[in-house]
Amino acid sequence: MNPNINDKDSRKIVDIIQSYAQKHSLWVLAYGTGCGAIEIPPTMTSRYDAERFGITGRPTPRMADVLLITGYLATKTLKRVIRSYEQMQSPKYVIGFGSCTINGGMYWDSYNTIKSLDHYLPVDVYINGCMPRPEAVISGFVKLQEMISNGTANGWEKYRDNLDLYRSQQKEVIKNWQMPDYNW
Amino acid sequence: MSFDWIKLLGFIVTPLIASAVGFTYMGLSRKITARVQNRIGPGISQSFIDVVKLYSKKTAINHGLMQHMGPVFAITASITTLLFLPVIKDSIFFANFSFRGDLIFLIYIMVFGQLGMALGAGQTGNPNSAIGVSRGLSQMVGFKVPYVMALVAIMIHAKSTNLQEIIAVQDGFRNWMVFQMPLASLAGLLAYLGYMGYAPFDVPFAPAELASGPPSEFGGKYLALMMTSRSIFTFAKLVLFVDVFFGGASNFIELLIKTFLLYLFALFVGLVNPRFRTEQSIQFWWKWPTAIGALALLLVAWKG
Amino acid sequence: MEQLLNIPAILAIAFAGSILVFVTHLVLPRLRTAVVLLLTLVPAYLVWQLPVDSPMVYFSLGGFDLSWGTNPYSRLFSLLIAGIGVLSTIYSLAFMKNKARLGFFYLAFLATIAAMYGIVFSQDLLSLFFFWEIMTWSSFLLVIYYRFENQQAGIRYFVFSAVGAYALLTAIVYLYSFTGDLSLAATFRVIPQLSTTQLSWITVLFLLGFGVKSALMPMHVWAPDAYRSAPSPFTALFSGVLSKMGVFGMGLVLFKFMGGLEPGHIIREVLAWMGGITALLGTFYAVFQTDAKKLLAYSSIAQLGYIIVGLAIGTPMSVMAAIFLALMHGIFKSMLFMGVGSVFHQTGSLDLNELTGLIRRMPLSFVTVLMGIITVAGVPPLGGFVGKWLLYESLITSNHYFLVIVLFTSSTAAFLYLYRLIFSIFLGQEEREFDHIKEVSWVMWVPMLILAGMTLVTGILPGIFFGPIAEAMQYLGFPQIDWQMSVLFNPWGNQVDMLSVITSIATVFLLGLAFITWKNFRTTRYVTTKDIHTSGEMPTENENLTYAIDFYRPFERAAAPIFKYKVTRMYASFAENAEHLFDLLRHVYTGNAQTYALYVVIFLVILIVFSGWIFGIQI
Amino acid sequence: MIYYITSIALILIGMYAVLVKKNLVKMIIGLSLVDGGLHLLFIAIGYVDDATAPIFSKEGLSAAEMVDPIPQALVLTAIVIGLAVTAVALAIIIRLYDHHKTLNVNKIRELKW
Amino acid sequence: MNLNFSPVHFIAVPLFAAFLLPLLGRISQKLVTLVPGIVLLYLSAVALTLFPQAYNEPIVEIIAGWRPPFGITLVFGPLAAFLVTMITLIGFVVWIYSYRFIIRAPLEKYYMLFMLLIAGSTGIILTGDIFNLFVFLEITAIAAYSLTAFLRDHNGAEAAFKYLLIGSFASAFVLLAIIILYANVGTLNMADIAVRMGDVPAKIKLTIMILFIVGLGIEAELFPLNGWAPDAYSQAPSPIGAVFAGIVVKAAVYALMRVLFTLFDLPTSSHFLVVMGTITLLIAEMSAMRQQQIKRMLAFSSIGQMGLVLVAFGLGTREGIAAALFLMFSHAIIKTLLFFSAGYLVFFSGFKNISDLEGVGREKPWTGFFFSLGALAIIGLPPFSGFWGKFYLLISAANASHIFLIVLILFSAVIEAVYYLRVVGRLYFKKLHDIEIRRTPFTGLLAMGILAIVTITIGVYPDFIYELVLPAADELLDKAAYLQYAMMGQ
Repeated sequence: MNPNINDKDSRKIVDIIQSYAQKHSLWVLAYGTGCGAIEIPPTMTSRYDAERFGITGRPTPRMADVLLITGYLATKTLKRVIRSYEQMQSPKYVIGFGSCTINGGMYWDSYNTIKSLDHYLPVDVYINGCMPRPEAVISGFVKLQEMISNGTANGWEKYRDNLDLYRSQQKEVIKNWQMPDYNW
Repeated sequence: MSFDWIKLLGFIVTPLIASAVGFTYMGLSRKITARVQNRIGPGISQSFIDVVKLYSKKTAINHGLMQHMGPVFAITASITTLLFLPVIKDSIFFANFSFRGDLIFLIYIMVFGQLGMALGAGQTGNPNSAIGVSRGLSQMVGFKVPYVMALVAIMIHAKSTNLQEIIAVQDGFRNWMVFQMPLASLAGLLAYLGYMGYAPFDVPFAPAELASGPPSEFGGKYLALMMTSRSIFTFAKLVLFVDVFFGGASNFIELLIKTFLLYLFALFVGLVNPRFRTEQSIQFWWKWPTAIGALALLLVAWKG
Repeated sequence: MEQLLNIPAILAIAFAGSILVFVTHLVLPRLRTAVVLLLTLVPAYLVWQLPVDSPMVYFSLGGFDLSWGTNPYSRLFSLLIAGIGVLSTIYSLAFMKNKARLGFFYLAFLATIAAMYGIVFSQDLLSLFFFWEIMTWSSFLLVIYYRFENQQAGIRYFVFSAVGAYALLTAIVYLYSFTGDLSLAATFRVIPQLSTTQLSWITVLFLLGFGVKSALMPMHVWAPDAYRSAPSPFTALFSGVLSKMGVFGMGLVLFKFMGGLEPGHIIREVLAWMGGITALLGTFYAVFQTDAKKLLAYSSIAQLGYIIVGLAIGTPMSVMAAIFLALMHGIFKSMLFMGVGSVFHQTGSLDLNELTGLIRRMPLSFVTVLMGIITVAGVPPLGGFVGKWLLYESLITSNHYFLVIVLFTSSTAAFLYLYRLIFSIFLGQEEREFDHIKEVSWVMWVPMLILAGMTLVTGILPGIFFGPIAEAMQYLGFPQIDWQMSVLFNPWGNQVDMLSVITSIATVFLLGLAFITWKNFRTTRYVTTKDIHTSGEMPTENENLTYAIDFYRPFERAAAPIFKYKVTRMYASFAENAEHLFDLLRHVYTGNAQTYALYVVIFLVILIVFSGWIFGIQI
Repeated sequence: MIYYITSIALILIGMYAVLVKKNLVKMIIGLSLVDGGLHLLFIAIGYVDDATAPIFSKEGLSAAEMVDPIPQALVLTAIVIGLAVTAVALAIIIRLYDHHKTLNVNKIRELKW
Repeated sequence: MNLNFSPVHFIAVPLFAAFLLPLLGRISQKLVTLVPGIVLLYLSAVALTLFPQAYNEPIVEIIAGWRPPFGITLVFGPLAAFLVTMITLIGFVVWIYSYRFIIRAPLEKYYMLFMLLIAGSTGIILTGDIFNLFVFLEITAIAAYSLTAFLRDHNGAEAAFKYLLIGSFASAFVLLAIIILYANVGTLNMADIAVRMGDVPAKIKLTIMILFIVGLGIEAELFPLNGWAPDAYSQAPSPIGAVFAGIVVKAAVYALMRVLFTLFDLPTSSHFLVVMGTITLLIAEMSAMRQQQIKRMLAFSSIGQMGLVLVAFGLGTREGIAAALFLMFSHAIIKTLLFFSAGYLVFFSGFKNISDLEGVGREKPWTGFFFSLGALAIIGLPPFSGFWGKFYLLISAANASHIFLIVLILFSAVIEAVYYLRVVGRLYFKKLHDIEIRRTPFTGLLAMGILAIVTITIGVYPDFIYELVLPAADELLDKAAYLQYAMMGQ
């Protein structure tokens, strides 16, 4: 449908600037879902200083670019995460954090956590480990930056285009769906 | 009135320069903050990158008309304020409307944007925004008292309400208002801290508890415009304080030095201080700065 | 014909009109609207037609020579009355639709307007007082229009008005004992011959009388409740115009009567400070109101404080500022009360804690209130700024430094309540219970928008008011004042060119608006106010997240020491003690016949024993 | 002179009765005493020693030989009035007694203050 | 058609009617109610006919053929004409009100006493003879005692007893004064007394004057002699309360003033009346403030108004007296209106307490309206007549340099405003108690309407009355002229 705006073949100066800016200014919605949130403070503070890469925390999803899922997601939490994701402005990216987001990790047979985040939200980058060290986190961000400049970090477009699929998968686990519909 | 093309150019270029300077200062402030916190910190251009990124957002959320217009109000006020400020002494290019740069007019036009922003924030329906606005307006009542005292004392001292004439009075290093009227300047500078909104007076925007307060529902183009406005406004405020207390600037370099030093002052005070609660900061301003300002006024009145 | 259509005709039509409306309501309720409209428009038109110096009308009543006439000063105020009077009447047509006792309402409404015409046209003190009192009781009737809850407010209003009016009356008869003539002209002639003490007493009494109507602290106690209680169309008139009658009188007293009171006289200074404190405290009280009309009422008190400061200072510029502010206040406060009244009309509530998110439902009312609050705040480019600027500049140039600070603090604090007003009513979360609310009918919003337009016009071209004000000030004894259509001067030679301001603001604003609308136009999502960031949580339908209750709690905590003393409580304790005293005194009437007989005998004995002393001389 | 003293004494006694006695009837008696004293005083004023009644009973009676007729006429009127008042008063007292069952003036104090 | 009216009719006709009424009562109750009306209408007509004449040239009527100073005269000068006209007109309005309102058993007694009251009051005003004045005073008083007790409840009797006791004192003192006066001057014609007053020793003169002040002051409700007034006003039937306020007290004040001005020149030389009037005013208004019963409140208010009248008289200037007369007139009108409407309100609700009248004003809009109008008028608001009375008084006080007095008067006016508005407020604002609202006759509303129209008319155009009171004031002040015509040139 829509042409990929971040296409690296695009030679328009505006696009280059935009892509550069998006790459170097990643505002993170620090949404501490699981135990992984404990790794965020060291990442941000003096020792690892993620702000070097233009990565800063933002308190509201309206301002944020990156949704950081830091660990396992209960179905109850998933609902909030989806809502936060839908409140973010495109282009937006999701980083899955730790093995729980990949396959459920140690919660693989839990009755109320989700197994694979990718079924519900379009994850751009997974950082594995339990927990991933700050170095790994930063590495994941750098990977994301690369993807942005390549134009491959297009999870938000995937989500927009396959909304029905995602929605049906989300509704499978979330029984009391009381959210306004994400209309585009 | 002959129409001057260079003036028109001035009208366009001044805001651009102002926002460039403003963003640079914001970037510098982040860098300095990082250094103080023993971090490396982002590059100086980080604020530019951020705002460009925000402009490049593909979607936006709109809660209603006032949210739509709030940032426009803000940028209108910022640019109008700037246009009525004598940015550089005797410069035709930067003069704009400043030959009529009346101080009281400036005080009022500066509120225009804050009012617009507050309205926009209110429209979003987010309780955090309203709390932020409530705190911000309350604090404004606090610091406006010493602020106006200082300005009135200076206006009376200079026997003028025109900024250009006030600058003209401060000809030469020793005639800066800071030295002519130390008390008024002290009160004014304490109020300036509140005006800049850094710690310890940043409770309206406290990110951790209020989700950044008023702008918490703004994103994309709205936040971008707001940031642009904020950069211009920061610059305008700095220029105003430089003009009033530090004798203005006769060239651009001097202006940059003076404004940056003033900016650093606010920044460093913020970096080493915790945050006041709203009523604490109001009461702070109503105590010492107000007393100092009143003393300054009395002195001026006594001198005649 | 020209002779016929002068002041007596206007007053006769206006007063007869009020009765006629009452009769029409009884006889032919269908014609009521037409009659009301006709009987407001005709006098207003005639007032408009009056020449600035129409011939004086002399007549004699009750053994006194009275006269009516116009001068530039009274013409200014008569036009204000006519303008706001007509607009609020039109507004009331829709607002009061299907309410009970409309005959009574319009009787009092039109009588108030007529009495105000009478006040400004009076050229003698007796007719001034006569119309003053008519105005008082007719407005009192409207204050108590909604019967149940308003008795206290009404009586308080009336008692304070009575005290004020009697102060006025004392001054008038005291003055009369020197002049022997009630006409203003004769009074002006005699004034210079009075001693300073006498003059001061007269001035103070007059100011007391006029001060009550213009809600000067500490005589303001009646105002919030009275403004709150009256029906909104009348509150618009009440606050917008009726309170200006006090200002009108003060102007007359301070400049025409008391020419001997040079600027800087102690009375002027005290009055100015009272005005300043009124402005400050009125604003502070307004901040904590939870009732929209009460908030506006306190705001009114505060704004009148500004006007009084300007009048009291008495330099040409400050007087100009004061009169300009008076006219502006007439416009914007009427408009705000109308706007809030519309909300009340549609929702039935004035509670700021309850109302929320009406902007989509009542956009025109919102625009009105928005323009109103920008004007009240004195933010350029609307008209409020002009008045504020003139006032501050005049204060600074006339060495009233601390007064400037007081006023400035007040006007900064004004943002608080103004924001609260517009936020609580129109902004914030939209509620399901207000979904059915519609915008008011055009009969109501047209007057509101006309006034809103006026604020913009006066902001850009304040000269349209400066001209008449300059003439009025010449009448008041000031020298010729230079003015320009859109440039403000101060005595130090500085200027503000409103045209460049509006050019700059309009250009940037339109460009900005165009940009932000154009950008992402197709991809902007329009959401409800329920769709907000609340840490991922979704507010349910019944959940109202609007932050409205105790909106300025931090400020309240900070300003708590200021509110420790309340003047209302002082009056209450005074009244209580007075009643106890009265109770004590009436125990003289013991109810015992013998005691009464004893009184008679004792009285007789006292008279006989002390006859020489009591009757002074031997007869 | 004795007339004057007597009449004034009567008046004072009457007043005493009115002011001190608690019984309604006694008070009314006091009033009557005051009236009587006044009437006596009035007559006494018109009285001329060794004069005849103010009637031209014999030829050549000069005015100086008669007592002053006017006080007598007036006193007559006053007596009538006093009588009427007393009558009304007693009627009222009866009414009061019917309701209050007492004649003590201190107890009839429903209307006060 | 020369009907040859004479001032004698004012006394003779009602007196005759009073005697006739019990007889008529045997024939028809209808006749009993109608006759007083006819009498009062006739008297009003006479008064209005004689009015211009009296203002041109005072009429002096000789009774029984003796010329003054020996005979009894009736002096019908401007002052008397003004007051008598007022009394007859008020009397007529009271009759209209009573016509359907007083329908209880002893109708003929009521109207007989009413007629006596009229006869006595006009007699007080008209007579030129001081003993006659005493007689008329007593006639009025006895009629008043009886009317006070007219309603057969114990409170009425109590009030009447108090009135009677104090009233008897009054008559005793007046009689004593007359006795001493007669002993010293040897004449009873007031004009003649005034002429001969110069010979009387000062001490005796003073004593006489004090006795008169106390005696007549009781009837004129001077503080502290007015203990009877609140009780009597509140316990008498409402129309009679109006009569007390509008007629009886006015006559008594006239008598006091006639004595003080013509016989003693007191007011022009001493502030006694001003001081006493002010005290009366203040105490009465303060007491009124705290009343629970509406009619008792009106009574105190009435006392206060009389205090105002006394103050105005006490100023002793032409304007002052004119103001006093204006006040008397306007007070007579307004207080009558108030008593009428209050009577109706009490009648509706069946209770006298203000708290029981809550909400009645809305049930009975017209009565409530008239009460409110009367309240506004008596507070002294334009455009009602009360305003002009107060204004004239204030003007004359200011001209006499009594600024403090003005303040006190206006202070009392504020108190007045408070307690009247309280009542008005209760009439309209509170919920109606669970009481049965009775039907009321229309005639009362007619009477109230007439009074309301009069008070508004005078309020808008006070010249009507003001031009009448000025010559009357002149008469009271110009002693020489009075002596001249009262003595018929002798």
